[in-house]
Amino acid sequence: MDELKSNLDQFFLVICGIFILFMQTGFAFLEAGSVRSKNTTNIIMKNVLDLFIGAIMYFAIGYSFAYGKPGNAFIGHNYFFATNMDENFTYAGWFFQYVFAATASTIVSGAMAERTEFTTYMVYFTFLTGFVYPVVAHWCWSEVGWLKVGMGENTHGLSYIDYAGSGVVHLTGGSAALVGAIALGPRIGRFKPDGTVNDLPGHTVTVAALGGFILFVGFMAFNGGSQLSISNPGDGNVVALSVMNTVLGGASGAIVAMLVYKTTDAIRGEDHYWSLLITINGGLAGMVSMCAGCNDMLPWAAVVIGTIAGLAFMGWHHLMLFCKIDDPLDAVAVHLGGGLAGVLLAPIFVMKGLTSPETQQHVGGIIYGGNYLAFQSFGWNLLGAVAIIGWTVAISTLLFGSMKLLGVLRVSEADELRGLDEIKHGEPAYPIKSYSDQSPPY
Amino acid sequence: LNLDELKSNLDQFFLVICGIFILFMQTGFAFLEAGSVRSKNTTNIIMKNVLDLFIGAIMYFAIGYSFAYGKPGNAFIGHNYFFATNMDENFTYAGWFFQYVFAATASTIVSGAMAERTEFTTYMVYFTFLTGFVYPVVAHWCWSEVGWLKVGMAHGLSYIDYAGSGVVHLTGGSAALVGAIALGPRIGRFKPDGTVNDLPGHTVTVAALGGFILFVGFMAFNGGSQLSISNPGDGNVVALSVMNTVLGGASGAIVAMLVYKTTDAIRGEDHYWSLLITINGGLAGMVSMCAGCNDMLPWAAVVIGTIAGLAFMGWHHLMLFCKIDDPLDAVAVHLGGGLAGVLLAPIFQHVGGIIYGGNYLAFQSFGWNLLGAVAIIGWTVAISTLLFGSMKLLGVLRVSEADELRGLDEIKHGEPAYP
Amino acid sequence: LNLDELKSNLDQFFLVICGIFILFMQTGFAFLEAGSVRSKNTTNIIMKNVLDLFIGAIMYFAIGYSFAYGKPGNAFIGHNYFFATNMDENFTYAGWFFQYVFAATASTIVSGAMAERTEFTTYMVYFTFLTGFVYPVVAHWCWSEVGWLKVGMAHGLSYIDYAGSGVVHLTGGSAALVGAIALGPRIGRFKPDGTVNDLPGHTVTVAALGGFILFVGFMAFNGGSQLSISNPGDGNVVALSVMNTVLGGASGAIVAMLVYKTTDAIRGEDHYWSLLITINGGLAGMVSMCAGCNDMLPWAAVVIGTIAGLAFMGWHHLMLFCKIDDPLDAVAVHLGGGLAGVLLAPIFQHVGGIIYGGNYLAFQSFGWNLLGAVAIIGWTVAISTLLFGSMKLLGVLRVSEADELRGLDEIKHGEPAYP
Repeated sequence: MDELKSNLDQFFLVICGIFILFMQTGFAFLEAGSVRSKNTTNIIMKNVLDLFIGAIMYFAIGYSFAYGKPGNAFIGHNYFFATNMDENFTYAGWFFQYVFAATASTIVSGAMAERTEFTTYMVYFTFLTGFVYPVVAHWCWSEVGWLKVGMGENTHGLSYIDYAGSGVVHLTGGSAALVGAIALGPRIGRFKPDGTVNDLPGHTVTVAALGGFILFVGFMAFNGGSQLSISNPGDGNVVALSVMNTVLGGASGAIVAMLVYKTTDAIRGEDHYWSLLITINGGLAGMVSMCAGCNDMLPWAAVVIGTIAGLAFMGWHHLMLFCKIDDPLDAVAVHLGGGLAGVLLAPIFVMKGLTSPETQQHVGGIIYGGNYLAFQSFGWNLLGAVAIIGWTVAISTLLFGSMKLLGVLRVSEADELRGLDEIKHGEPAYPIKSYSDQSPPY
Repeated sequence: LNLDELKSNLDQFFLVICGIFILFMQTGFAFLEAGSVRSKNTTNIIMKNVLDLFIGAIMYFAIGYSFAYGKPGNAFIGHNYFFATNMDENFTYAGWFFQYVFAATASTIVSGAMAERTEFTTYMVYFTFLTGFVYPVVAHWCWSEVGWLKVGMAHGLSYIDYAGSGVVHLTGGSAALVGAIALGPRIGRFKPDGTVNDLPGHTVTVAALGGFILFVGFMAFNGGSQLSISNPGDGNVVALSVMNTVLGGASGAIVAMLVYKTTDAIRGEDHYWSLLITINGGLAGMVSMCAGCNDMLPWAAVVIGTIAGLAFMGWHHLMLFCKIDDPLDAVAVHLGGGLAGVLLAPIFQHVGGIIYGGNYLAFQSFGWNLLGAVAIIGWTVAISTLLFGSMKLLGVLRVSEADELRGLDEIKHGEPAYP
Repeated sequence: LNLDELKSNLDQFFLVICGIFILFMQTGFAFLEAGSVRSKNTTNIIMKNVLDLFIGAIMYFAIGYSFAYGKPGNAFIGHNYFFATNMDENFTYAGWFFQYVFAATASTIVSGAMAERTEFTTYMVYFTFLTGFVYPVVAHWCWSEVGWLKVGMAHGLSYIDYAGSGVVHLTGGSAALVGAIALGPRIGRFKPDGTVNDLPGHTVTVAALGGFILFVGFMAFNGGSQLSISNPGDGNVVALSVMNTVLGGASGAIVAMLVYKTTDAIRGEDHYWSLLITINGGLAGMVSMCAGCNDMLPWAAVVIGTIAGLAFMGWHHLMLFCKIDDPLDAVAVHLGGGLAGVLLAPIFQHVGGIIYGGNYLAFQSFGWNLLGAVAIIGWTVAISTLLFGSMKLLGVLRVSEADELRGLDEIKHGEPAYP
């Protein structure tokens, strides 16, 4: 029976992991559709390497830093190159955590699209998957991580609440993306000399929407699978509730973002549109905000948090433009905006929340419990968010800054204007001669 | 006990995973439709499919699930669980998710038939009605424990519709038909002399992508409809459903392909191996499997799929003959395939159908399914006529001629699909 | 007992879900191929992939499954279950579905190598043979309980091929090789002076979409090949298979990318980071994992994937050197990767391979796998040569020069992909 349960849990992890792996496809095509046709191959190539360099790095060192046992409060240090691993369960765990790591890292390539040097990209990506993200995961999800453990015995069961990684995955990815976009500077022509924004639309909405749809599907497994087991009493309910809340949070985020975009433009007296890309990104932000606490909140709370995440997305979207930071994918607004909303709102809306060590009772979030520990929990999540952002921004600044000083961060102006596909990859995404060519080639 | 909890978890795992695949079918519908419209309306149709997901979720959360499965309920409608309140924690979240993806599927069928000419805000209104009210009531009749079609009249009589040939596809197909009629054809669809003018979609690749995804999703749509995996025999039923779905789709696709090729050849016209006809034939075959694929031998799946392929071609030509413009053939696929499924299932059922059983109850069962089909179509057509008719009278149903010619992407969304 | 029924259900659930993911790989193949041909042949290649699914289903239902797993059977072929009759209800439906998606995968490999110049009806004929006869016989040899490669000669000797590096990919790759040779290169593929003329596919985006879907599907392809999840240790094996598949693919992709870049740099030519080479290298790495990923440590997966990446580049250049035109590199990926997998698995097996065991049986096992590879290639090449050779003699294998230049979409399907 125990063996059956163990098998069942691993089956669950593997299947959810496959769906999450599929999210890489989603990111790849959301990004591919959102860049100009001259950089399509380049951005897809980056997403392919996210998968594959990510796998090698996570195999070599990443999993060890995150979940290696023994480990200290800051970092793990065992299982390098998958050695010393207990056979039972760790392979499934590796796979599941690996797809999370790939997700976190892939967020960055969107914000840095269309102007990053390819080899540079491979270097920073290696750092992100192999070191930056695993350390954050260790802090928050490993049994001995300092955010997970809380402050010590005097803190009465305090622990950082982040079920599926609003903070661990999306804040990390979003912060690195922000630093990258700032370090690179905007694409040529993104801002006019008078400071107004110049639209550089992606080359095909269809492909971007395909990516969005795949991400919506994958998020169900991302949040549902984060329960990590299905054989313990109550697991099924938690998984199902997580999925339901993810749908509702995404729906609220999408609808709110769509309406805000339409009405603000209408109020300003400009052309006002039902924007598909804003709707998709709003939905993603809503789902991102669900990651922190969707396992433990009633559906109405999911609608409320999704709504706030949709508003946060629009706020970050405008803030980025106002600061003249060029993020072709709105990756920062979606993942940093949505993730921050999730981490901060979860302790407010959770039903059960933390467990008091004295009474062994769930104390609830601020709304349902409202006692001292519930407020402490909010503070601890706030601290967690600050720590994650601080760590990621510090390392990223070091990394991108030194690359910028070395002059290897950004491609030359000529290359940027011509597009990276021909120059770096020799494979324009849509070669002219392969269309409607009905004559012999020579 | 321990084992019972494990079984409950396993069943919910099953529902959630199958539900995720069915959710993926929305992607399939979106791209089948996107590829089948002209490039100037691509963003518009994808936007509609995104909102199908999201407005659908909110409506199904607010009222839809309550009308369909709220307990207590009467024979006509349920009335509890509004805004997911009062829900028993155990199992209802998984149930909600699984039923929600079904509701989204039913409603999304409509946007295909009404593509390229519907006012966007109007679309949001009718869609809200469909997911929130029209479909849930049908689901209540047929699948809730107290629904009148489910309960039957007596003697174990019950409406047979395992995965919704009727509940999902007849409902969606009927609403699509009314919508297409109310809107009238796209500009230039029919020449002044009455002949058909082809308005091909802008990219076959994208349409085919959608078709492939739908084929994949249908496996979970029909397999998952067993609703549990932990009870004795569940595994066999799920596997049989999936196998039959493959075979039904295969027969439908091959038959439709051959019929299209040969009828044109006989008429002496250019005759082609049409990809889109093949894909739609396959979909019609899978739609027809929904009603009874859990309880029929594989040979019967081939037979029903073949009939569904023929039915699809018949409806396809009938629509053109009646000058009803359905850019996606949604009516032919879902109404044609769904009707075939509902009517043929009681004949071919392995346990007690007309062929294998042949007693009085088997014939009664056929009659009850026929009544069910009539009831579903009648209900949906009535409400849809009211809805689309009043919108038409108000003049908000269809976009202006200038907008239609220029395309909806630029005008409504400011995002041409291929700038 | 109750628990046994639960385990049976769980195993079937596992097979069905993995099968659905593998079915999704058809979508991957379709779009990898669609993106890699010129726009004038897009509809044609997608149509072939749709029919792979559907004709494959009918053939595998009618005869394929019977030849492969029909009981009783002899060492060479099975002979029962024709048209799914006489099947034991318990489990065989799930088994049929899972084996069917494997058969469809094996057969679909061929259409890539023969793209852009094959007569459509001819394609349907050879495809019918492949899914209905050639592949099922190989599967019978290697995976059925009584197959001669499976049974071995003595002393526990048995052909090692967990998920089909040999059964699926060598079979598909060999048939693809024969097909590509029989057809000859596309017009303009090789210049009169013998140098290679690039005929790039029309959209990298679509090809990459296909590649991504294949990567995802391979997880279920290799993980699902355990065929059960309820027995002690199943979970570990499935998870290890998936982990190794990721690592093998990663090594293959990175190695192929670097080799392509550096060899061109050394030659002093323009040197690029090629996306399509990277994707194909990753696929070759995953193909090579099929044989033994259930029983090797992760470091071995990295080693084998690396070798597979090199093998892919070797086959890629060999094909060009021999002036064989394979638009998709299907031979290099599946024959190259598959052969590497079959030969390396007995060396790196954790339980009793040459490295960890090193006894007499381990070396015998290597010899037996070598024999298996030779037998599979020999069988497939023999039948394919007969098939494609006779078609060539009849003059029905290849389309006319005029049709090839104009493209197959308009002529055969009447549906240009981008009207």
